Amino acid sequence: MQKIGVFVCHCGSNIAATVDVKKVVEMAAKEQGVFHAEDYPYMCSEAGQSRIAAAVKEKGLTGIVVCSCSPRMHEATFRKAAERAGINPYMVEIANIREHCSWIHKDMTEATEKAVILMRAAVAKVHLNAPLMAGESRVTKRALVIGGGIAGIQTAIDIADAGYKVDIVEKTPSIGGRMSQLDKTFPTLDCSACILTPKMVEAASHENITIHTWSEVEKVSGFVGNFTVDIRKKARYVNMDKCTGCGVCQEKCPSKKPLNEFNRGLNTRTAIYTPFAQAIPNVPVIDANSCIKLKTGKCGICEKFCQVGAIDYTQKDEIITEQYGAIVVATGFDTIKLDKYGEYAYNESKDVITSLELERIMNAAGPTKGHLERLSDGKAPKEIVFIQCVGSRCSDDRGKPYCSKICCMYTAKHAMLIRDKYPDTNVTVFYIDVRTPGKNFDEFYRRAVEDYGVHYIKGQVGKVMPQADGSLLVQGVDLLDNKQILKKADMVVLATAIEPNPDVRKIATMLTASIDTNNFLTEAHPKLRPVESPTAGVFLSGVCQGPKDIPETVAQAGAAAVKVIGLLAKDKLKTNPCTAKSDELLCNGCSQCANVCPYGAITYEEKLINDHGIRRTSRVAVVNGALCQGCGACTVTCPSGAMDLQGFSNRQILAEVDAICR
Amino acid sequence: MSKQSELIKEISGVNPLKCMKCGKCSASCPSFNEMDIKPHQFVSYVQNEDIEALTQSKSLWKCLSCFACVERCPRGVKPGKLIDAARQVLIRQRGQEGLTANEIPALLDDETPQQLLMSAFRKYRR
Amino acid sequence: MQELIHRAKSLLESGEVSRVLGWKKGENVFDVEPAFFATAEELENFVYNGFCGANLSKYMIEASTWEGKTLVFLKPCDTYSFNQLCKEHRIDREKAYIIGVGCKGKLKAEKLGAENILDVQGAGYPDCSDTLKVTTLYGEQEVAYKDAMLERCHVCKGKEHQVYDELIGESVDTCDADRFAEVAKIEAMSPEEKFAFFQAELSKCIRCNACRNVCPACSCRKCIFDSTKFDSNQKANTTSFEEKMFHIIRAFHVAGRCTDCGECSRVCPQGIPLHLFNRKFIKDINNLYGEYQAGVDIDAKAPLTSFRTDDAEPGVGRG
Amino acid sequence: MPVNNENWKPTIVAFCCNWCSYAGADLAGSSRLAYPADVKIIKVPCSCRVNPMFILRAFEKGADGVILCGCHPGDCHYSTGNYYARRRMTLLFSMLDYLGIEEGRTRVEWVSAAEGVKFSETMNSFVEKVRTLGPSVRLGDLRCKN
Repeated sequence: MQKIGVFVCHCGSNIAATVDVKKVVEMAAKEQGVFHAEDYPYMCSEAGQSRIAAAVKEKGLTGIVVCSCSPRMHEATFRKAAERAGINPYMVEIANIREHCSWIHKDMTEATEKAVILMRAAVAKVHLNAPLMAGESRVTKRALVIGGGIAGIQTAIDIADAGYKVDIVEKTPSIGGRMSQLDKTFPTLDCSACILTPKMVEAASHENITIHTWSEVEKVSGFVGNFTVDIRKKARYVNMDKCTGCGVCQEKCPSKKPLNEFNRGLNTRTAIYTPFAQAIPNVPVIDANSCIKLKTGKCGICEKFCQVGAIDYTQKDEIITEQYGAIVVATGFDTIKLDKYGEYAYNESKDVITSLELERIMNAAGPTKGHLERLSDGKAPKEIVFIQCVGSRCSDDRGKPYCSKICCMYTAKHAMLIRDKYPDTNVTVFYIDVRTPGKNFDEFYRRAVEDYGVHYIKGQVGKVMPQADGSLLVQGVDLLDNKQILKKADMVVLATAIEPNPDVRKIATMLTASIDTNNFLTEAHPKLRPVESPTAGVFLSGVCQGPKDIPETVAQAGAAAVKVIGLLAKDKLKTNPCTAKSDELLCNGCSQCANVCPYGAITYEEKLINDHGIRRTSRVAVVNGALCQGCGACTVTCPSGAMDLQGFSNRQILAEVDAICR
Repeated sequence: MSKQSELIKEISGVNPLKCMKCGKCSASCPSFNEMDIKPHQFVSYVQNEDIEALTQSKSLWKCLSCFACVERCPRGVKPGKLIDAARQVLIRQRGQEGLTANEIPALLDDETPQQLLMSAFRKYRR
Repeated sequence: MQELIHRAKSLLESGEVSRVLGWKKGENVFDVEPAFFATAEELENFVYNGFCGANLSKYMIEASTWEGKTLVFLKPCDTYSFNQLCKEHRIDREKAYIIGVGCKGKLKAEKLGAENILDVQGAGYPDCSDTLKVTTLYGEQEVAYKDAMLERCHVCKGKEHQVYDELIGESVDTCDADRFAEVAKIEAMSPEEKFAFFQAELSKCIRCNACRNVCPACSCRKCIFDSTKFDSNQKANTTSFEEKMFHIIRAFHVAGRCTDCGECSRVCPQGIPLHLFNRKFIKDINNLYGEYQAGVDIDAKAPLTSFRTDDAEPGVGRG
Repeated sequence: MPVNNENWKPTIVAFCCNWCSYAGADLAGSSRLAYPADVKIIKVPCSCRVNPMFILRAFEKGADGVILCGCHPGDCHYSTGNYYARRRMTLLFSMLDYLGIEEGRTRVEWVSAAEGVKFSETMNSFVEKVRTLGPSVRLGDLRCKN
């Protein structure tokens, strides 16, 4: 039999204005097992909490009901108060008489009646509460960063600098990500490689950082502090220890057909390749789909020319298993496919390109060695049209409903750079809105217009028509002039919407992290916990969470690192004690519960059971309390009721039901 | 007046509030230069409940119903449908009956743009 | 039948099996009951005829805990239950030697006027005939075999055994009705009619628990209605709702696991068509989540412990 | 059994998952979006925690309507819980319909933590529906009521 104390909070007038708190106290005192009932203006205050402690001491209370605001607000507060008063924190239940009562009802009688019922339900539940002990789990002091772009690199460096081991898993042959593909960065116009490469080197040479390139996360199990991750290290066919990165193999490779992914397929590469000159590690990989030796068994030229004998055609994919305490997702983005936008003639003309492709064309290491050329005939374009919002801000299934955020600024950058380097080239930008919130952003855009003479037209392009003479006829509208425009152009650049890397879905599923309808990872709270995933121990860095430019990405990467460091700094974590528990006397061993457990927390044992004196060996379910997150899916599949959830037991919930319906 | 704009919304199934004023409709329109009220302006006429001006406009009869704007509108506003609905409102006002399928062949001549015929098929296919 | 006894005796003698699970003669020809036979002598009482409706699978739960193998005779429809129990780790397949016996449909004594029967000819296996000669206190009568069959045999799942070590005898697929016709008929009723129908049926329930005790899916060590876990332990009914609760929950607990063996309806002393609950769930599962027959594939995912992201929403399809 | 009594107050039990719908209800509260006081919320960790037994028990003890709210499919905090809940409730509700229980006394609604408006609207429409149905007789113990 519990001795229960009921504490009713006024919350100033938030509750007391609509609920007759005195009446609630009066009714509470009449409930069976209630030995103490009082009200107080602010139960959550220091003074309010000490009243609870005093009552516990004086009346020897074993259970507490607080009628106050939502448990999401102050349950933790009152549990701590109970603990200080010497009661198990899980002997506290909250009756939510503010959010669920006083704030939504106007009639005092009605609201008071409801508050009394909510109080009764909480009292009924506390009668069946049992003290629960939070378990402890060890924290593995190592973090995993998925994705080796600027977000992943920055997060890794920050974590490593704090003294913790970090592994980066990158699926391409080199770290660097999208930023390594960029030529210049806005709004300062400094060269992307010049600021990124030192970071890459820093990461690679950091004693606490291990980089797995050409690798993918295969499987994730475990929970916050104790993740076990299988990483597939894809066969590189090059021995990383022996290779000196001299590059002879790439010069000699006769297979020159495959499209160069790093240059967005604008030119080709060899079958053995490093994606770009500053790649880290500077060790090539062999693309098994185009390697003649691997496909036909004949060739072997790279092996012949490699002076250190680093080529190894017999390499196989390797799975390594590592333990981590925290996981950071930094999987970045890609541009959307333009197949559904026939009107822009992207698939018809080589001179209609995406901005990321232009980025490669402008880059000295790109397919045109940095010369602005038409890909169709190599001529210098004299008339360039930029089209904004291609696939962004689109409510149909062709594009994305969100603003890709970076396009306005990089288009201003591109336009400015072109006008600067090729003053005789005309640049026209069709835009819907120019969005420049950011430090020095609007100034930058205005410079493009005022100092560089970039022609901005408010309006959209309806159609791009490739002409027989190789030019492109652009049909657009100038909304301010209210005129339709037909413009001959040599090149059209599409500010293509960005989308999360398609692999993120797979990764999110493995991590049980939630993603939104656009495949962006969801934050634990959109404002207050923007770098954490709702899944404990999983953190978000960079564009995988939402469109961002470089400075924002780096800022978020640092923030994610701080959260990881905060987690790894702990030796042990308290586990949620509201876990499932199986009654082995009742368990049939039927395995239904294990089939629905999302955490693999249920296993089966052949156990010697003493059933009221009768000994038998039976197959019974056993719950791993550290893995169980307490969803309760198992409890409902269990026909015998052997599986129950602590803190939300069948009898507790039924008691609440009874109290409400009586 | 407002009743008419409601009618247009109902017939067209279009929510003008979704328009973000990008102008892609006008950029796509093959009859743009013939029109006094441009396709992107249709939305604001309906929003401002100035249906009178809309039904009096030349544009109403210059629209080919090629539906380029309907297809390309990134917000699903479909100005072409609005124009179409305005026509219907007018026709209903005048109490005219529509053509029957049998009457059409006799009315065809070389002047009628092919596009118009195609779009009519597109529009009324079931 | 002699062939079955003969085979059982030789398996016992060779020591391959330690006991035999089969059917035993009762006082009357129709009073057949499940029994274990430990010796060749005991097997003299073994019987296999048209009244051997009882599904022996459930007895294998206990037999699985004993030393040695048990020879069990299973009709085609019983093997589904056997498989389902294997799937749920309740039966050890290795502990069973299964002889799949032929079946031509099983009889419902009530359909012959059970109280007065003295003898029934033509129900013996394998020579059972299309017409039964029934001797009652009041003389002889002839009844078509089909007319005396259990309801479940009219919706027979087929003559194939799902699992066996050897087969003896031929089976006949006796299906001559739509399995879901009764359910569909009720579904087509108005809510008032439905309620009246079930109210009338369930009012007959005396909570004897025969349905639960015979059901191979209701194999819990301790039924939820006997335990304190839900404050639902068995007692005299205090509310008129309790039978409803019992039967809904029972059906829900076996949903996706029930093989539709029909034992519940066969044994109900009050004649409540309990299979209508289970079959409703089976029909819904088939319609909503794809055809699923419990007890066919041991490795198949059960409908209630799996999902699809595009499953129907609850209540969709309501008026 | 519809009643004409304007003052009749139904008893409604709402099971809300902790992560989405309970938070949605909190948001409805902090946004002052009213819904009838007849609705009493029971917090469960996940919609998949709700045993059909709870729902039947509520009716047995005199509830007139029971509603279950959880995260939207795909957004479950435990990633899959609501998918199981969806199948369970689909079958249970279908069975209740089959037994002639008035549809409308049971409902499942997916309400996210951001959908305070939806929570309030859902409760308003559910209570309205139950009010038109009147006291639950078919699924209740008659003796519990006066």
